[in-house]
Amino acid sequence: MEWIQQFFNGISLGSIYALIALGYTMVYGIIKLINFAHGDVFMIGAFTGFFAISVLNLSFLPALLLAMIVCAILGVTIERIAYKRLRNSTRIAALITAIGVSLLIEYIFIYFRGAQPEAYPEVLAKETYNIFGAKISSQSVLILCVTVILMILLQFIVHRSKIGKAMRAVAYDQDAAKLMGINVDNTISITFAIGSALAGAAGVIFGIYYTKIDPLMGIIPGLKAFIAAVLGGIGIIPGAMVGGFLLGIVETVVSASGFSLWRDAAAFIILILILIFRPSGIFGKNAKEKV
Amino acid sequence: MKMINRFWKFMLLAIIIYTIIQLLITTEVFNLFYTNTLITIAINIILAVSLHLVIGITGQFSIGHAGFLAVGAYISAIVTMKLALPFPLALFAAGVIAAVAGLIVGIPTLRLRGDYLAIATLGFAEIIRIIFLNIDYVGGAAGMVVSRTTNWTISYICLLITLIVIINFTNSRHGRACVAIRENEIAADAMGINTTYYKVVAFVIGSFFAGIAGGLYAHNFYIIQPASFGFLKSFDILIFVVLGGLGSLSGAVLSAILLTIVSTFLQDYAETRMIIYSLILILVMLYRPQGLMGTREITDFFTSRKKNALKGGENL
Amino acid sequence: MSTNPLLHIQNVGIRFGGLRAVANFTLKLNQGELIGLIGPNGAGKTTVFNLLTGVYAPTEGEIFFNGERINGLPPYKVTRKGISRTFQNIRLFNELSVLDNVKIAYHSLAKHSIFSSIFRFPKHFSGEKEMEEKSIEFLKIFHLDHVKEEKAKNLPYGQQRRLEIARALAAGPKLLLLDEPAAGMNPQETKELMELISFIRNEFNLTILLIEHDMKLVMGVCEKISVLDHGQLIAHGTPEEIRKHPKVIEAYLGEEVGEEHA
Amino acid sequence: GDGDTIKIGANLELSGDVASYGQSIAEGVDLAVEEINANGGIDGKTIELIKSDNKSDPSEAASVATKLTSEEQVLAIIGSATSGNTLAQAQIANDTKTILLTPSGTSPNVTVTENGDVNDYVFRTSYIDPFQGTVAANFATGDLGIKTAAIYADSASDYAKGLADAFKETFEAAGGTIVAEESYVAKDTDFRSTLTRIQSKNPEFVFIPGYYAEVGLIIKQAREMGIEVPFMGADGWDSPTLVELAGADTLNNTFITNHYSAEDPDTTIQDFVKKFKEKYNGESPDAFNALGYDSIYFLADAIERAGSFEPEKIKDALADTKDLLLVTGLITVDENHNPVKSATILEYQDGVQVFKSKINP
Amino acid sequence: MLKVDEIDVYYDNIHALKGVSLEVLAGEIVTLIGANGAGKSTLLKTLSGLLRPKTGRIDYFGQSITNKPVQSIVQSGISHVPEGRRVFANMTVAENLDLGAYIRKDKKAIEEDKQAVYALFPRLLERKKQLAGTLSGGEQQMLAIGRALMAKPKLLLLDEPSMGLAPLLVKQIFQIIQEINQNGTTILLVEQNANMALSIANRAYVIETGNVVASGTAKELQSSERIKQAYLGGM
Ligand SMILES: Nc1ncnc2c1ncn2[C@@H]1O[C@H](COP(=O)(O)OP(=O)(O)OP(=O)(O)O)[C@@H](O)[C@H]1O
Ligand SMILES: Nc1ncnc2c1ncn2[C@@H]1O[C@H](COP(=O)(O)OP(=O)(O)OP(=O)(O)O)[C@@H](O)[C@H]1O
Ligand SMILES: [Mg+2]
Ligand SMILES: [Mg+2]
Repeated sequence: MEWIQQFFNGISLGSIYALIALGYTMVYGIIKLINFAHGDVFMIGAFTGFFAISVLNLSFLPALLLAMIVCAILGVTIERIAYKRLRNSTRIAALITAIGVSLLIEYIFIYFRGAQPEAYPEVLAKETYNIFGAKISSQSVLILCVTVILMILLQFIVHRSKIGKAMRAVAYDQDAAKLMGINVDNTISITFAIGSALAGAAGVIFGIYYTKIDPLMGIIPGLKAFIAAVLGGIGIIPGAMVGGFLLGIVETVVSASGFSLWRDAAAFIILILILIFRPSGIFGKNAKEKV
Repeated sequence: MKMINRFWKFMLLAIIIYTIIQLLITTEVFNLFYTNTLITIAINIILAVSLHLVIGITGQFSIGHAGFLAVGAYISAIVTMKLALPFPLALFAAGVIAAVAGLIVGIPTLRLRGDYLAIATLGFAEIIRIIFLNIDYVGGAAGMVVSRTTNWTISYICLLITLIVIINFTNSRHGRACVAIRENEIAADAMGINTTYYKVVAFVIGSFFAGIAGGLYAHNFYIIQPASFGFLKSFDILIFVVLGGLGSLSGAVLSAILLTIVSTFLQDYAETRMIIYSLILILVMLYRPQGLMGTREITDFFTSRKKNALKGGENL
Repeated sequence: MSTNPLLHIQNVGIRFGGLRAVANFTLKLNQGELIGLIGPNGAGKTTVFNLLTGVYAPTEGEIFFNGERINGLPPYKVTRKGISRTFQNIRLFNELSVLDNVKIAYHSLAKHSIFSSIFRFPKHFSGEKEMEEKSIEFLKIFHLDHVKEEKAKNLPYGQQRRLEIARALAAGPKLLLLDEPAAGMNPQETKELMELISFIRNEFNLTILLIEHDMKLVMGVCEKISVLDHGQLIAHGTPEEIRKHPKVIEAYLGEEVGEEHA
Repeated sequence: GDGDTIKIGANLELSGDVASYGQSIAEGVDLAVEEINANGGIDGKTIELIKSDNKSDPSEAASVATKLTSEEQVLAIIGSATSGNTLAQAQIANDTKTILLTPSGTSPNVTVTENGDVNDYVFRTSYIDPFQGTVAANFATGDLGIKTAAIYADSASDYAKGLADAFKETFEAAGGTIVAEESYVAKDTDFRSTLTRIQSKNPEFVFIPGYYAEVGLIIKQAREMGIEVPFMGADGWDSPTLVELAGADTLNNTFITNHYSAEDPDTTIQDFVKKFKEKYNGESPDAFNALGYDSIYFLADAIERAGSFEPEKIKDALADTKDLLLVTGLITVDENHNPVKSATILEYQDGVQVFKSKINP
Repeated sequence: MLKVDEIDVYYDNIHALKGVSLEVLAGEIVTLIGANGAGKSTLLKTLSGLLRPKTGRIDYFGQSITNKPVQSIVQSGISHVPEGRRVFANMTVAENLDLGAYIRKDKKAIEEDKQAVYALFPRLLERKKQLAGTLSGGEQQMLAIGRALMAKPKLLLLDEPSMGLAPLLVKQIFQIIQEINQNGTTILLVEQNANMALSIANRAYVIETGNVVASGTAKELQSSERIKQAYLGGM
């Protein structure tokens, strides 16, 4: 029974990682940028939700929507101001900028409100279900469902819709995409908007589930989500989800075996092992350059 | 010979710089604080230049350099504090063990490319940190108290050795092999270069000097803790290299100096220091994405060989 | 055919997923020969080069070079055994000078160790000097010495193609593989290239395997031609034989090829 | 210092991992300095406070300390919040004869080196970790009559480790059994897997030395999973945020040891709470606020008693402090430069800290 | 139809086109020939909006398109098959063709045109699910042309379509170019294979280091001694 419970624990944890990783992987997939600020957009989403619920007295869904909109706008703004100019420079320059943006968001936020954490109000009634003697909360189930639905939705957008094709075209060759009549700037903005909105949603859900939010809360989940995305094959949407679950389960198993201090190390070891045997992640196609 | 001549010019310059600074220290024009800042600058230059060899020269996107810094710091601290052996030996041991760590990390990860390599190196650095966190012998989370033995002279000597080795390596057929890997790995392979070997060599040399820097670091700051070697520290080193200009050794040196000074100066602006720091990062990248020096070297401004494209410092 | 070919490709093949890019391919090259490899786009010509140079390991068959089995060796080892190549899509070290591009090719012929370089032992200086001198000699042959300090990416296309050949030669091959060296050249430039190929072949005592779609070049310089289609050899013979070969005409040349360039 | 001012440095964690502690201390320090200066300063000299950020990093802390001692030539340094960052400055303080007073560095070896020597110039305002751990264990075995306990400690802090060790020693000495010893890492948010493990061992009591940010979540998640036994912690729990995070109901049946309680009716305390709320928009002061505040008064008292601004004399005066009444209690400094003072035991009832008992050393 | 008037184009400080003027009439095949690096590709990129001329003017059906964004130029009926194919390697052949029709909304007609492209290049039909990046050079070239046709252009800019193609295919491609032209699409063709280009073109321009140095009907140029010497292999 303990282990069934641990499995559920792992899935719940993993679906949070997966949720953040979806947006990460999406942005990465299109402009090949490790958007380190993604975790901070997630943080802003969490605080927007907090503000919406406790100050504006909104209920869950409107708060979620508001957070998603705010984050979408923030994401697009970041892209327009900080990343757009760097499209033709090295990836590493863009990465450093992303680190800079991440620090800037964190510390501007701290400058204006301080670093102290905030407790999330309870907006969703919480029930606990018993499955095979293990307990699982309604919130975990909700997160799991939201993650799976968003994953399917995203996969559909990127691979079936017209805008998705445009995104992938832009991802590969911006000039050639332009020649198809694609508006590259708008396509990238849409990508950022979707990715950031997802981060915002993840922020609110994280807040509700874990109840604690603070200005630096995005760093660790951001990093973990990035690991999850890489595990699954970065840029690949179902990969992000599977990577998230895998990471969640591995971490839980390690903690449950009494090695909680080695949990993060275990996460990285799994990552490295998978990369050694599958250098592009679980679902990554080994994109060896054709010679 | 021209090359030998250049070496002595370099040494002469090095000795002059040393003498001036030493004079300022002994006459107490530079107080402890300035001296300390100089030592920190030396350590940061060593870190920047050692990572420059991996990223700037060989083109391998490693973002876990702090891991090797940690290995060097802990090993040297164990040698002096627990084994009570002399400091220079500790520094050497720090370099060697860090190089071994580099070898262990490098062999499996360097076959990865781009962002996958980046995250794997970051992962290894975190693993190293967590290992120290879990070893009670070195104090676990609380860390290890280390007595201060690093001084300006020894830091400067280490810095010089680092520069000479890395510049000499870069300006040889071996350095060219590394640059070839950076430029086009498939073509380098087709030219008979054992790409894996050179990636690992560059990585091991880089780790060796990061280890030396770790030894200096540990004996300069009184205490070492796993928390000081997290990924943010790796990013700091990465930032030196990128801000200076990828592929430019003097750029890495210059930005290590500038950023250390900026960071020390900003101590007085507690609340806003991170905001200013991050703004500097963003603005430099937006307006000079190629970094302060681009791929040029300081010496390019003095010599006529402007088009010499192989970067990493002039021949010594 | 002589009994002891320089290169002997025996029933080699490779699959990519479901696609059999090369199948049951056999070819012998004797010392000093210049053979053309032609065939429709996607026939598997470049893939043959990739198999020869170790970029891909064949899933079937064997490759012997100088009597040694080389299939499965990594590319750098193949190069050291004496096979070097150019690429269909130019792969120079773009940010490096023309001179450095050639020096890099000398890498495996030089002997000075990492230690002697780091500590600047005399061996380092003599080694580096030799590399530099030899590289410059090469550049002279290819009329590139006047641009030796230029970055490779700043060269005009034609010079880039020549630099790639120069670089491949500097690695000291016995067998040179050229993948569409005339692509993107106009007829005049192609003519000059033909002269260059003949020249280096004699000068360096080379064996050459050449992929090219420009029939004027192929027919003009090659002694023998092999034709690939769908990964399989469909014909092998002298240019005259190939020109008239019905299968080749059908799959590759089309009718009345002779007249077009006449 | 020269002229009419004395320079006091503050080497605090204003950014980085534990920024909130450094910032809290800074608030308390600011308030105290303001008050003292408004009342004419110390022996007629006003305090010039030089606040520096050490980014929660020991190497930065050392660099800041070097700067404060050599550039600014401060008389004393307040800080840092954590033991590690304080230790990084200990040698500098001794070498440059600068008083180093940490408000909240509770690890014993801050003031005493590994080989048992006392750091001449290093002092602290808080009591040390083992004391709180011992008090908690005695309370559990005595007042609550507990036989089996689990420990769930923050592994990333020496503070929590010190508490856990002391608790374990005292608890086992009193005949109790520790059935589970688990750790978490600061900044974790999901504790369910380890809690599931603890739950399977059925302890009667769980000791959770750590800081409120994680503890709040631990308690909440534990109660959700149906772990209903009493929990106990220490001063690291003390923050209004704990109540918000865990929820008022959830927090019932939990206890802490603390330096002081903002709810304590004691007049010294209420005075402080009032002044603090006035300055900081009604914010209720936590223990770090109080310790920061006390540190300045602790130092000021010593300077006055020393009747001199020479560091040698001030350090002796600090070491000789007896029965000084501060917000966090009546303190007497022992031979290891540790203040001997009382600990308060509080119980959470519907989100409010209720005074349970005061335990003297 | 298209009138280029004295345009100057720079790459940073490299002056790539120096006051180039030319004209393309509706229904024509016009070819540009010139040595490597003469500026032919630069001209095409400027026409499709990927580069901006510093001075000068480009008129299309009497209206200026000089500084219009690429997508509106595509929308107005100019399609550019870039040098080096530039197919979307990570997408299938079919998806590449779909993207060619990105600006169009008429789903049924798009599907018909796709079939027409497959009919033109049966190899693409065989490989329609294959990722474009794994196609051979020639296959990619077919895809690039097919993709441009999917936009139903009025003016097709072709940059070295025969590069790297087998002789049979070169012939096919030239035939297809003529077919496309006969179906009403005007064509501006850049070619190294000057002989063949001139044999199907109505008129031609010769570019040397950023200047138009000669122009005339294809026949005229084919018989010019100077052109023969420099570009046609001296026959
Ligand atoms: N890495 C790969 N993965 C999948 N298919 C491949 C790969 N490399 C080549 N192919 C396929 O193998 C076939 C042969 O390709 P190859 O590049 O050898 O052709 P080629 O004869 O050189 O043609 P071209 O003259 O156009 O260059 C093609 O159909 C190509 O799509
Ligand atoms: N992106 C660029 N940056 C700088 N210079 C460039 C760039 N692209 C082209 N050039 C330069 O502009 C000039 C014209 O180049 P362009 O590509 O238009 O020539 P081309 O006639 O198409 O030659 P080719 O036959 O080789 O395709 C050349 O000197 C080239 O070096
Ligand atoms: Mg090919
Ligand atoms: Mg061109």
